[in-house]
Parts: sequence; structure tokens; C-alpha cells
Amino acid sequence: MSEETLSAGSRTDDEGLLEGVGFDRILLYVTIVGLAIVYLIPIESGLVTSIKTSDAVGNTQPFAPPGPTGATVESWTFAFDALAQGMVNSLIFTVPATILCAVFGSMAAYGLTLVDWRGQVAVFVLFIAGIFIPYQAVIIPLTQFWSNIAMLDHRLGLLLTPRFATILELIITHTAYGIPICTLLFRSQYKTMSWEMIEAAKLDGASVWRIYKRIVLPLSLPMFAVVFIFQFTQIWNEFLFSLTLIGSVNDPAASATLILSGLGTSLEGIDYPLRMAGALLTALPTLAVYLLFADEFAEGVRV
Amino acid sequence: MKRLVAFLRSIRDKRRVQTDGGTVTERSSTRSWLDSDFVQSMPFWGPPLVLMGFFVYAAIGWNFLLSLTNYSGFGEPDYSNLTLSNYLRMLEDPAIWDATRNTLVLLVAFTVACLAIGLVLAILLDREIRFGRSFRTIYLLPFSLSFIVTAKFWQWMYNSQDGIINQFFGLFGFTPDWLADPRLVLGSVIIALIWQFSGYAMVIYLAALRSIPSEQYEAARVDGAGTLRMYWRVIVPQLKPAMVSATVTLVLFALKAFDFLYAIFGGYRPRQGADILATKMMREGFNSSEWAYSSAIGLTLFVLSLAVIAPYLYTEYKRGNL
Amino acid sequence: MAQTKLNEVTKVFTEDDGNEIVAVDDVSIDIDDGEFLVLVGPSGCGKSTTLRMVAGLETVSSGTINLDDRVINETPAKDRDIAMVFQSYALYPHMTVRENMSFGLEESTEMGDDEIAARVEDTAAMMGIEDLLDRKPGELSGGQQQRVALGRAIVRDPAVFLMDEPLSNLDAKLRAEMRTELQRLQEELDTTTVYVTHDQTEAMTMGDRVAILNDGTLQQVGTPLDCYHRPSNLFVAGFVGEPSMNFVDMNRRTEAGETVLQSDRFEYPISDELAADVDGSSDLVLGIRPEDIAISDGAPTDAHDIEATIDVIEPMGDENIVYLRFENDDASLETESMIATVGGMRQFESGQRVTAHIPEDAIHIFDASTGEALHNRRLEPVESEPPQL
Amino acid sequence: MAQTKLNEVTKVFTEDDGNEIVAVDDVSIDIDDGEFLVLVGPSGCGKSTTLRMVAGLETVSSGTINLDDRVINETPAKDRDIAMVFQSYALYPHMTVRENMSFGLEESTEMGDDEIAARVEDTAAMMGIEDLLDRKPGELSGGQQQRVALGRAIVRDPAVFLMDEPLSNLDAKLRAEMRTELQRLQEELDTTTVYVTHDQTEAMTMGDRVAILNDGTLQQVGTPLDCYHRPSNLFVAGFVGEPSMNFVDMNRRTEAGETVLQSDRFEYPISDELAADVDGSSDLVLGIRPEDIAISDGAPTDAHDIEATIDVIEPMGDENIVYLRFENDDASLETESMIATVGGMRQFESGQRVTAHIPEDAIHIFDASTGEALHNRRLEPVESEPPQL
Amino acid sequence: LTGEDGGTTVEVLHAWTGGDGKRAQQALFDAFDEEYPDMDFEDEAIGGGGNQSLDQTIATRLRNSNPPSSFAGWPGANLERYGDALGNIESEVWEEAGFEDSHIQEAVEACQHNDGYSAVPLGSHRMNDIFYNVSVLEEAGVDPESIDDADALIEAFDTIQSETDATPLGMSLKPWAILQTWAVVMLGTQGYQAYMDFINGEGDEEAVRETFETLEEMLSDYINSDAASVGFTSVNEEIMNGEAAFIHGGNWLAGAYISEELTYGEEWDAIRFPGTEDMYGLHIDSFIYPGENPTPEDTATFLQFIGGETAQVAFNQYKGSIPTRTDVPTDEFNPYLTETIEDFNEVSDKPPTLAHGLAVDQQTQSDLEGVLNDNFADPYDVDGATEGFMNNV
Ligand SMILES: Nc1ncnc2c1ncn2[C@@H]1O[C@H](COP(=O)(O)OP(=O)(O)OP(=O)(O)O)[C@@H](O)[C@H]1O
Ligand SMILES: Nc1ncnc2c1ncn2[C@@H]1O[C@H](COP(=O)(O)OP(=O)(O)OP(=O)(O)O)[C@@H](O)[C@H]1O
Ligand SMILES: [Mg+2]
Ligand SMILES: [Mg+2]
Repeated sequence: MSEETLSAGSRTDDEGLLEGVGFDRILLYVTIVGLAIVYLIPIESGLVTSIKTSDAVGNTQPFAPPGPTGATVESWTFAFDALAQGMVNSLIFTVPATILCAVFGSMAAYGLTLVDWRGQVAVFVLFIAGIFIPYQAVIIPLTQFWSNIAMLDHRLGLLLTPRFATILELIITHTAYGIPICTLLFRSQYKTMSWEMIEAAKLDGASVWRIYKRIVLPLSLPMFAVVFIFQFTQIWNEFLFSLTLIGSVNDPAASATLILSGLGTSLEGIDYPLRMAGALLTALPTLAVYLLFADEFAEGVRV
Repeated sequence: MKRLVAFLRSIRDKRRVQTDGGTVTERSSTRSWLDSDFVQSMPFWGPPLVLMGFFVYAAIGWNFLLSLTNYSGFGEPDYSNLTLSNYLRMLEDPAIWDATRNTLVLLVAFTVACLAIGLVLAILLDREIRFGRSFRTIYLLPFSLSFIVTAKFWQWMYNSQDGIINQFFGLFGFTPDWLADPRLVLGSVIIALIWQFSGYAMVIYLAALRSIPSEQYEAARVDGAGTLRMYWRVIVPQLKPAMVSATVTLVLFALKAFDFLYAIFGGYRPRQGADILATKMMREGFNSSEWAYSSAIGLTLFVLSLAVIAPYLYTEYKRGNL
Repeated sequence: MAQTKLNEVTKVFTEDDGNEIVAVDDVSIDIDDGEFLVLVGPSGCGKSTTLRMVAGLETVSSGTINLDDRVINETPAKDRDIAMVFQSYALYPHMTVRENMSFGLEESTEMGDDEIAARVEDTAAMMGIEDLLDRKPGELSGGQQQRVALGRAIVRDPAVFLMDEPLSNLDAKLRAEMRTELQRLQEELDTTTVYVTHDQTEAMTMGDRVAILNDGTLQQVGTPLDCYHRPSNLFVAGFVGEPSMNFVDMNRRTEAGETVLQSDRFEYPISDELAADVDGSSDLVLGIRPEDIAISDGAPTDAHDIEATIDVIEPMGDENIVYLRFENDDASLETESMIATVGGMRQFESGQRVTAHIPEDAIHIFDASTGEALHNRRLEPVESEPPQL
Repeated sequence: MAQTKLNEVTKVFTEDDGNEIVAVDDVSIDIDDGEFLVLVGPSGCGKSTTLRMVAGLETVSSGTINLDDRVINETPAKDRDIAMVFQSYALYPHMTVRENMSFGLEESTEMGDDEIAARVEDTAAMMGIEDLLDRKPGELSGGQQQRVALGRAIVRDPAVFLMDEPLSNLDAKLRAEMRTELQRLQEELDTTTVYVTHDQTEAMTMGDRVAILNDGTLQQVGTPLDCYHRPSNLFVAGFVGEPSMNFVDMNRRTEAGETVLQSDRFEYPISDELAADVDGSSDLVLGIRPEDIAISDGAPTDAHDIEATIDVIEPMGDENIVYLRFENDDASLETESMIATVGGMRQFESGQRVTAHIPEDAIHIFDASTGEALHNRRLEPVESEPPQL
Repeated sequence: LTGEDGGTTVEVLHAWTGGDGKRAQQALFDAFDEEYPDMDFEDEAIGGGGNQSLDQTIATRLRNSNPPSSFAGWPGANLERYGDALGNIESEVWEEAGFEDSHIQEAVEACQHNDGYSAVPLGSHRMNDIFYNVSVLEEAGVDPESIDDADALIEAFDTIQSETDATPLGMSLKPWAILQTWAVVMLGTQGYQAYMDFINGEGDEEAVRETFETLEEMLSDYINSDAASVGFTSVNEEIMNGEAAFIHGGNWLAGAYISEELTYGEEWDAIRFPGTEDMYGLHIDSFIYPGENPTPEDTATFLQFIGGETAQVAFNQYKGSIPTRTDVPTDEFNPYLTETIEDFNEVSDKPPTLAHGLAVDQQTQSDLEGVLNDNFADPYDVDGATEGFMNNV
């Protein structure tokens, strides 16, 4: 990360001036660094453990790296074999669902914000409330719907293998439940967009659709980035839909999180290096996305 | 979408030709209806609303209907005989009460702790820290992880022999089994969840802190307040809206803790003391095929979250934030 | 270019709680082809709402708006052939200046790319922004952005320009500059323009005519000097001019055939000619502009000379603003006060007794109850000014 | 109440990229006990920075700030016994007016609750906001908020008031009102006050003295009229007054024992007395304020009468702003122009040939290279004004 | 909707993904392939969370009317949960292959469902053996043969506790594991009849309470400290490497030792849980036949194979279980299993297992596990657990 400081004009207190570069300041940094260590420890411990042999796990401190003899990438290769298919599946449904969520969210937010009509708040409330639905309240009808009514694997049996039918279910499900939050994110931006600018475009002769395409869409590209990042992590990390719609770890459509949930618990006993490797491997895409776009992410999660 | 409007227009045009002599106002009112923002904006919010509405609101309605049946096992639900018996059954099920109590404890403890820790983190980072962004990234890092990943990490953290936590407490000769002891297990779960989400609260607070004009800080200082007093009396009270919105979101994360519990306990049944309504619901449904009963629990959960969200939405609406 | 007519236009907003706000009330204005009309009035008087109805951004509650002979009430904004310049400029931040200017042509005309490009270049040259064409608005200064906003409106060659406080985001210096430039442009283009402002200077200097609104209703439409010197009512008299006109409540009485106006603090005889104007009412308001009050040291020599005490002097350099207090023996009555402006080099002291001359030629008289102007000042142009030191 | 001294105070900001910005450069001002000092200057000249250093919100890079005899450079803001009024008011939005006003007393004094309450009530009564005490800032109008902000400062009875453009968020009318009120208050309280503004009127009318800053350096400290009539340099002359002083570049030459100033367009003989003032330099700038130029129809009668053409007239009602163009036969040279203000009732036409009289008594002469004032106008108070029509 | 997509493939689901189970199922399906090389056959191992993933997959597919051809599962009361979703193979399989006569009566009964047959038994684990690490017992000087009642067992634990570093009783406090141990303690201390009364819902509260008391005595002092968080398989590793002395479980444990190639009698051994010497704790693995079967005929063929001698020998010798057929020669089986088979034929009582679906239906079993999870997984609340057990059966 850069050396940029957080921009906050004159919030340092100058009270420490008399004591030189204050004791306060040192204490502050000690606290911050200490907390950072606390926040990093579980991940760090996971990382070092993942490259330990099972002997080394017993012999070394959980946060200490293994010695040269205790190091192995076996867990990683094993985890990779177990998870590769799941990661591919996750990617296949996460990417389209993310894009769809963003597109629908942007459209809905535009329709509800930049076009002025009565009652939009009521509709918007429906969207917002959708963010806050506990999935337990819809999961049974959802599974019923997919398995007894939609039955994509039967209906689209000629077009799609069961694996892709399941993935299509996941795409649609994730899109539907992702729309509300995306709408909110876009709306928070669109509300700050200059109303006069939209009116200027109207007077310039642009229709509602053209205004969206030529003014609003280009201006929301940064927000699209935020929504992509946010939604990508959300969908990639999601578990409940995988658990209920896919059903089994062995299903060819199993997602990474689903496979991870069962990883390392097999009859051979609890294999912590394998679990850690699997966890890190599963987290890799979101961690990467997040570390690359940390600032956008931080700005974006203000729900 | 455009075609739809064009089509409607063409109908209108035809009708105008047919009637041939509709008054100006009639014509123009149809026209202005088609040109109205409502109609014009519909293609934008309509499809997302239908898709989302079906999966959210229709599903909840259906769920309610299911909760009135006695659907279980492998058959089809029978909608002909709807009763509240599942809700009565909940009242009599001691496990429900335990789960409700645990859900509330989890909700409150987790939310309050996240808010408090998030606030401290935000204030620390608000004080012109070098590498402030990097620290923010670190504190927020766990938020990018899946519940499942977090569960794996903390399973290891909490491992009664080799885990870091007991390595540490072992120094004091105190090595409880964090995930097994019924008195500790809920706390252990909450701590792991705090680790994952306090960074989120921090980000919300940071944004709010940023939006407080620096004049507020300066005015307080000129008024003679020291740093702590300044934050406590002037700055923190102004974070109330941020706190409310963070609370709502944290509550929802807490309601989704099922994923975490499932992963860390390796199944639908958490250790005693850590069962929440979400796990109970999933267990009744997907483990025992008691679908109707499970639906009733799900709906209860929905009502519970509604109790949190409705006031929030209402005040947001009142404040004109929607 | 077009003639624009507002016929009894009214706009009622209904708030969420059902309250109705009459933002514009029965306003009729004819705007001639090529005219520059300035719309002024206090904040919230309905200036923007009026403009936005003309633009088609607000619906009209009742009345009609005509463009030439066409009623355009129902025409959507995009089809009205009207260009608007906003206070915030409302430039499209993601487009270059060129794209900003082309946008309207692309959306509202069938012109080819070459033609559009040519027109944009021409207009840019006219506005002196040809060097900026490939920059984005974020890279421009306030004045340049304002020029682009104007250019964007001009390039479309619309029937009417609407401008809503277009200069209010600029600093004083730039504002003066752009004001002159705008005037020059409007003269050159000769496009009908409606210009909203709350700036006295802009109102006085830019418009062919000024329309003064208060509380949604039209108070007066006329040339700037008309409104300054011949206000149709108390509101206009008080609104136009800074510092504003002094008002004194007066009663009319007739004494030995002579009409005298009597306030709490002084009396003011008026000529028969003037008395005829105010015949009908007895509760009157006398108005006099600060610059028309002459102050001297000597004793009163004239029936229109009134003794006064100087309360405060605010020296502005070029002039002094003098606060006068009129007192008489009856201490129970409130004091009356007036503001006068005198040359910057003259010296007075606070508390000094002076004589204020209120020339009959310069006074305005209003009906106290209706606010109607009953008599306005004489307008006899001064051809030459006596040497001033 | 206290005497405040700035001794060679300098503030250097170091930006992230290592650039150094000298915001305040070696400024020394003595502010007397009870004095009202107005700090003016163009945007970015360092006014706020200066004020914030006095408040303790910004460290001082070099130099010292004294409060009475104490050097307060290192004293934290909260211990300085200084109250500040911010442009944005900076009221605490979550506290009622009463709490806002009590806050400072609670934090900085040992007063008991009753005493605090009593003082808050008293101050509120003085400010006329006693009815608002239980409202929150969000429920107050701009003017009321401003009053609360002032009240919050006043209730603490500090040694020094600092105010950073406190009125700039108010509309014109309210601004004028609050300006008078502030003056009244300051006279009543007699607390040393430093007041930052960029408003000409406030600068001219409120302060005992005005300090004019440009680009971090102090240009002049003096009474408002001093700065208006006896500017110490070109910057001050141009900055104070609106419309600003006319400047013409001139060369000095001596012709038959007489000193003549020569511009591209006209020449201007000066008296020996005046010539003595400008002895050292030959590149000069002649300055004349718009209100000092007399315009008449007749032909030039005087060496200081110059023929000119009227370019534009802006009638403002109370006065006309006349743009004059000076031309001579050499068309290759640029035309020179001046602005003059004349009475509102006089009538001119664009294009009219007139004679502009530039009285020698009223001119300022500056050194073109250093900007120093070499000669300022004569100040001979006009005791009585000729009757004006 | 009879699984058009499956077409003609016989799809069989099970959960034997690792260790002995994996080897056993390979042997089983290899044998099947050999016998029916032309059949389009596919077996699918669904691991993870014990049987949980498999159960869930089955449940989903049955609900979706997309059943597999057959799947591995427990017969007995466990079948009740599937309701009408199972088909009847009385004539196609049972009668045609004559299984009613060739299998033990308990297995025959367990496979009955809805007035017909819906499953075919594959093999049986014995649930009342307690295994031990021979060298640990020798080090402690405990003679396993001398343990003749629960008190003696606890005494042995005590000796091991004091004489060695090993954990006396390796235990996982997963509810199902407690349940299986609870069942054997009840059988050992309260006898066959009390147990049968209990599972039939006529249990004597005192008997239940005493069982819990005995169990508490064993669990509260003599088990590994991480029992609450570890799984059963990792506990067994402690037996194998000598960190623990005894472990109770089904004789799939033997399968694990066999596949680790440990020597019976020298490295590991087993005794009957004291008090159950004359019993065989009955556990049965079977293949279940879903209704709306995608491949009814081929499935019948497969199930006939499962109930046959080849399959039972191929599978059970590796799984640590024994055939449910009465007519299988023992020569392929190792000495331990051979002994077990002999016992099987001789004991007087074969109480059905409580923790593996035979004794009670799935909901009851789940409720009992819930009671244990909530009351008897450290701390041990005898009263609460007793009450819970009495209420839930
Ligand atoms: N969308 C609206 N809904 C309700 N009331 C409105 C709306 N727009 C304007 N008003 C009200 O109509 C009145 C006129 O507003 P308008 O914006 O035209 O005033 P204005 O003269 O432009 O004022 P300003 O000088 O402050 O811009 C005001 O009382 C305003 O509150
Ligand atoms: N915190 C800071 N960091 C860097 N430069 C600063 C900072 N604060 C002010 N400056 C710079 O110092 C100079 C003086 O700023 P200051 O705010 O004092 O001007 P000002 O006279 O108050 O202007 P205005 O009238 O616009 O308020 C400016 O060039 C400004 O950019
Ligand atoms: Mg407006
Ligand atoms: Mg400033």
C-alpha cells in the first residue's frame, strides 16, 4: 500500500506539543500495530500451518513457520485437487451473477432516482427491504421452486448438462438476491449526481434511455467497479445457496465454499494443514480482489 | 423496452385516428401519460423488481403458506388444511427457546461489540496515521472472507491443544475447549464473528467521521475540550446515523451466522449453547425434512429481522434518506 | 428565435403531507423575439419555477405557455428547442468540452458528424474556448466552465435561452467580466433570453426589461430604470436599489388649502399637482432614495428641509452611508430614521445635527394599504454635473 | 481582553509531495486591547491561516504570537482563552442551543452548573435567542444559527474573539443586519476581535483598523479610510474599493520646467509639489478613483481635462457606471479606458464624446516597478455638498 | 419424470469415501463389474460430514423425483423417513432371490417397509465390542479377560489412568458416538429387555437414569480432554498409536485396524462390552430401493447381487463387518471376523443399534442426539438427559 495518510484535516491533537513528539502518538501507533497483529494472526497462522507436515503441526508453535524439514506443499496440492473444480464452478456462476446484479441494480437505481415520479420511494423501500431478508425465510420455497417447479435440468436437459443447469439456478438466485444491495449502492451514488445535469441532457434532447446510456452509465463506471468488487466477494463467499441448491460436495456443480466446508473432515481425521490450505485457496480470489481494490471496497461497503 | 413504449404509442395513435376528434386534453393526457416519468422509468426498475420481488416477496409469502401446512418428508405439501399448529409447536419446543435466546445473545453481543470495537478502530485511524490506508485494509481484511473460511481459521485458532489461543492461555495453565464447553462456545463464536466484521463497522464509522467537518473538531478544541472529551461529547454523538445503519447491517450478518456455525461444527447441529434459530431451522428442514415446521421457524426469523429493520427503514424514510 | 408568451401561468406544488404551495401565481409575460428579459425577486419567489416551466422541466398547473403560436404546455422538454444554462453549469463531467457541446446536436438533430464538428468549432471560436475543446470540465476553471456551459447552449442555436443564475458561482471579478461578455453575446446572437438572477447589478444592467416577482406573483415588468425610478408598488421600490429606498409612514392632511404629509416626526408639505395624485388615500408611505437626500450643515431654509441627527456613518471610501435620525419633542413616539448616501470625501460626525433636504421632485408616494405607487418621482434628466470635489 | 501581538509570524505548509507552501510570510501586527481588526485579502492570501495560528489550530513555523506578554506559540488551543466563530458556524448538531453554549464553559472552566446556566441565559438574552435555547441547530434559520455561534463565543468571555468570514453564509439582507449587530456587540463587549472577511463593505465599515494581506505578506495596516485614500501600494489601491481604482501606465518627462506624465493616449501635467514626490522614478502608474472623475459635455478647458468617448453606460439607478475610452491619432497603440461613476440621473449615450476631468488633487501615483505609492491624493474634507438633483 | 436424463445408467450412491470403507466398496463394485460387465453401472461416493452429505443428496433427489437407482443406507426404523418415496422389491428381489431364507431374521425384518421390502442387507457391524490397544493394557497390567461388569471396566480405566500416560477411554463426544456408547452401556448394565423396552417407548426411567450415571462415571474422568471437539476417527488414531487404551464403537474399527495392517491379538484386540457377552449389537448396512426407479430391472439385478454371497464376502471382509447371510463360508475372513461370525450365530439376543437407524426412526434418533448434545456432552447432566430420553422415545 502507499504511504498516503488518511486525509483528515487537522485532526491530530497538538496537545502533545509540549512533550515533544508525544508519548500519545507512540502509544497510538503501538495500539494500532498491536491490533493489526491481532487481526492478521488467524490468517497468518493458517498460512504457516498450511505448509506444515502433520508432524510439524504437533511440534511447532501454531504461528511459527515450519522448519525446513517440516515444510511441505502437499496440503496445497491436495487442496487444489479437491477444490479446483469447485473454484471453476464458483467462478462460472459468480461472474455472470455479479455482472447481472450490477446491471439490474444500476438500472433500477436509475429508474428510481433520476427519473422523477411519485411513488418511487415505495418501490424503493421494497428493494431496500430485500437486502435485509434472512435467507432462512425463503430457502425452503426457493429449493421447492427450483426442484419442483422450474426443474431446469429437466426442462433444459437438451441444452444443459445437470451441472450447468444447477449453475444456472445459482446465477439466477444470486442475481435476484443481489439486486437489492446493488440498487442501494447505485442509488447512493445517483442521488449525489447533479439533477441539473440530467435536466441539461433532457433539454439537449436526450430521451430517458439515451440519458442513461450516454450520461449516467459512463458516470457510474467507478460505482460499477465498487459493485463488482462487493458483489463478487459476496457471491463467491456465499454458502447457504450452495448447500441447499447443489446439495452435495460431490455434485459436479459444487462450489468452492461447499467443497471447503467438507474438506479435511474425512475419515483420515482432522487434517489442519489441509483445511488451512483449502481455506486460503478458497479465499484467494476474494483476498486478491480485495487487496487490489481495498480503497474502492472500503468506500463501497457503506451500506 | 423502447419497443414497448413505441407499441403503446402506436396503439394510442391508432385509437386517435379511429375516434378522430378526441379532444385536445384527452389526447394530450394519454400522451403525457406515456411520456410521464413513471412509464418511462418502468423499463429500468420493472424487470429487476419482478425478478427480485419474485424471489424475495413471493418466496416469503409461499414460505408463510408452507408454515401453515403439515408438510414433511418427501411428498408434496398439502395446502388444503392450513393451521397454526407449527407455531404452537414452536412455543412448546424448548430447543426453540434456547435457540431464540442464543440468537438474541449473539445478535446483541456481536452487534454491540462490533460497534464498540469498530468505533475505537475508526477513531484510531481518524487521527492522521501514517499508512492509515494499509491499517484500514488490514482491519477490514477478514470482511472479505467467506464464513466458511473464517470458520476453518478459527477452528484452528480454537483447537484445544494446538490452537494459538490455548497456546497463549496455556501459559496461564488455562486451556478450555472453546468450541465444546457450553458456557464458552457462544462467546467463542461471537469473538470469531467480531474478528470478521468489526472492520466493517470501522469503515462505516470512518466514512461518517470523514463527513464531520473539521470545524467541529476545532470548535471543540477552541472551546477547551481535550481529545477524549472532544470525541466523547462532540464527535461520537454525531455518529449516531452511522451507528444505526451499521447496527442494521451487523444484525443481518449475525442472522446469517448459520454458514459459520455449519462450517465450524461440521453440520446442522452446533454444540450445545450455540444453537441459533437459523441452525435450528435448517436442521428441522434439511436434516429432518420437517419442512412446515422449518418454514415456521424461518418466518419467525424474518419477523425478528423485520423488528430491527422496519424502524430503521421508517426513520430513514422520515429523514428523507430513501 | 421566437416570441414566448406566458398566459396566466400558475404552478402549484403538492407536498408529501398534502400541503399545497403556490410557487407561481397567475403570471403573464410576453417576451419579444430577441429580447433579454431578466427575472428577479427574493429567494423562493418562483423565479426558477417559472423558468423551469418554460423549459418543460416542470408541468404547468394552469395557464399556457406559447412559443410563437404553439402552446407548448405538453411538449416534452427535449422537443422544445430551448437551451438552458444552469447555475452549477451542469456540464457532463465525463465528456470533453467538444463532446459536451456536440451532445445536444447529436441528440436533437439529424446533423452529420462533420456538420456538428464544424458548428462546435465555430461556436468554440466565438466563445474563445477553442483551445479547451479536448479538456474535460474538471480541468477547467470556473470561468472557463461557465463559457463552456454557454457555448453548449449557443451551439444548438435554440429558439430561447434560459439562464438560472448562471454567474452566481463565480467570484466578483469574474462575474463582472462574464456579465459583460454575456451581454455582448446576446446582442450578437439576438436570441430571446430569459435570465434569472438575484443580483442587483445584473438585473439593472443586463436586461432589456426586468420582471420582478414576489411570492409567485408578478409585480412589474419594465426597463431597469423604469423599475428603479417608476416602481409600481412598495415592493418593487424597496426591492430595487441598494441601499434600498427610505420609507416613512405618513398621514395626509389639508391645512389652509395646502396639502401636508405628516409623520410621527416631521411634516412634509406637497404641491397641489402632487396632492392631486394622492387624492384618494390618507394613509400614505413616502419614499425617497438615499442618494436623493441632500445633507447640509446649515439651518433649514426650505419647507422640505428637515432637521436630523447623524446616528452612524459608514464610510465606504467612494461614498459615505449616513444613518439619519429624526426626532421631535414627543419622546413617546418612536424615532424615525433614514439612510442617505453622500460623497466619500465629505466628513460628518456621529451625533452631528444636520439638515436633510428631501426634494419634492424625487419623492415617491405609495398607498399604505395596497402598496400601489400613487406618485413617482419626476424624471428630469440632468445634462451636466456640477464639478464635484 | 488582551493585547495580541504577531511578531514576524510565518507559516510554511509542507505538502505530501514535499512542496513547501508559504501561507503566511513574516507578518507582524499589534492588536490593541479591545480593538476590532479586520483581516482582508484575496482568496488564498493566508487570512484563515493567520487566524488559525492565533487560535492554536495551526502551529507557527517561525515568529511568535503573544497574548499580553505571554508567548503562546506552544499553548494548546484549549488553554488559550480564545473563542472562534467559524464560517460554517460549526455548531454541534446533536446539542441544543443551550448545550452548545454551555459546552465551552463546562470544558474550560470550573464553574458550577447553576452559574453556567445563568451565564448562558444572560448571553442568550443579550443575543435575543432566549426563545431558541431548547432547539437544535438544525431547527434554526441561518441568521439564528449565526447568532448562536456568536453567543457560544461570547458566553465564554474570552480574551480574544476570532471570526473567520462569519457572515459569508448569509444572504445580503441578513448579512447587513448581522454586520450592524456585530459592530454593536463588539462596542458593548469591547473584546479584542480579529475578523476575517473578503467583503468590501465589512472591511470598510466594521474594523477599527484593516490589515490587508496578499500572498501571505502584509500590505498595509490602517484605518479603513486610510487604506482607501492613502494606499501604501498598487495592490492595496486596487484591492480596496469597488469599482476599483483606474490605473494608467505613465512616463515622466520634464518639458519647459514643467513635469508632465505621458501615457500612450494622453498627457497629464503635474504641479511641482507633486513632481517632487515622484522624483526618483520615471515609470509610473497614475491612479484615479471612478468617483473622482468628473464628466462634462463641454470642450476641455483645463490641462487636466481629457477628451474621451463613452463606451458603455451601466445605469445602476443611484449612479451610472460609465466606461470611458481614450483615443488619439495613433491607431497602432491600444486604447486606454477608465471607469467613472456619475449620478444616477445624468444621461449619457454610448458613443458620445465627453470631457473627463481628472483633478490633480485626487490622483495617486505609484512606482510602476515596485508598486510603492509615491504620492497619494490630497485629503481636504468637503464640508458641504452642493445641492444635487 | 422418471429420470429421463439418467437413461439406462444404474446409479448407486454411497458414502464410503475413505479408508476401509473405500477399499470395501471397491471390492464390492469390482466384483459386480466382473459379474455384470455389460451393465451401464456407476457408483458415486458422496463423502463429507459422515453420512450427512449422502443423506442430503438423497433427500434432495427423492424430493425432486430424481432418485438414483439405489443408495446405501440403514434399514430398519430408518426407512420410515422416506415414506412413500421407496419402492417395493418384494417380488423382484426378495422372492426371486429367496433372501427371506438366506438372511438372518433380524435383517429380513429390518428391510421391510410399507408392507413390502425396500432394502437389501449387505452386511452387519457388531456394536457391542470394546477395542483396546494391547500394549497399553499390558503396560498398565490390566487383564481384559477379567473385566466382567461395568464396575470392573471403570476399575480398569482407573488403573490405566494411574499406570500409564494413555487415555483410558478414547471418546468423541459427537452425539451419535455418545448414543452408541450409551446403548451398549444400557445393554451391559440393564440387560436386553430393558433396552428393548426403552426403544419401544416403554422404557423404565430408573434404567435410563442408571445407564446415564454409569456413562457419566466413564466419561467424566477417563476420556481424552479434546473429546468434545474431535471426531471419532481421530480418536481411533489415538488407540492405534497408543495414546489411548479402550475405544467403543462398531467393528468398523476392526476394519480400520485391518487396513492399517495391525495384528489382531498382538497389537489390538477386543472384548465384549461387559454384560453383553451373550448379545450381538446389531447394525446393518443395506442398499435401499427408491420408488420411481430410473432403472427398475437393472436395479433389481444389482440388489440381488448385493444380497448374494459374492458381494457379502467381497465387501465385509474389508469393512470389518460380517455377512447377514447365514450361509457364507468364513474362510475369506480374518480371525476376528471369523470369531464374530461365530458369535453372531450363537448369541441369544441381537438388539438393534440405536445410533444407526435400526432401533428408532430418524426423527427420534435425531432428537436423542439433540438431548445428548444439549445435556450430556460435558457437562454431564444425568437428570436432564434422562428426562430428555424418556420424553423423546
Ligand atoms: N419540487 C418542489 N416541491 C415543492 N415545493 C417546491 C418545489 N420546487 C420549488 N418549490 C417551492 O416553490 C417556491 C418557489 O421556488 P423557486 O425555486 O422557484 O424559487 P426561486 O425564486 O428560484 O428562489 P431562489 O432565488 O432561492 O432560487 C418556493 O417556496 C419553493 O419552496
Ligand atoms: N493544511 C494545508 N496544507 C497545505 N496548504 C494549505 C493548508 N491550509 C492552507 N494552505 C494554503 O495556504 C494558503 C493560504 O490559505 P488560507 O486558507 O489561509 O487562505 P485564505 O486567505 O483564508 O483564503 P480564503 O479567502 O479562500 O479563505 C493557500 O495557498 C492554501 O492553499
Ligand atoms: Mg432558483
Ligand atoms: Mg479562509
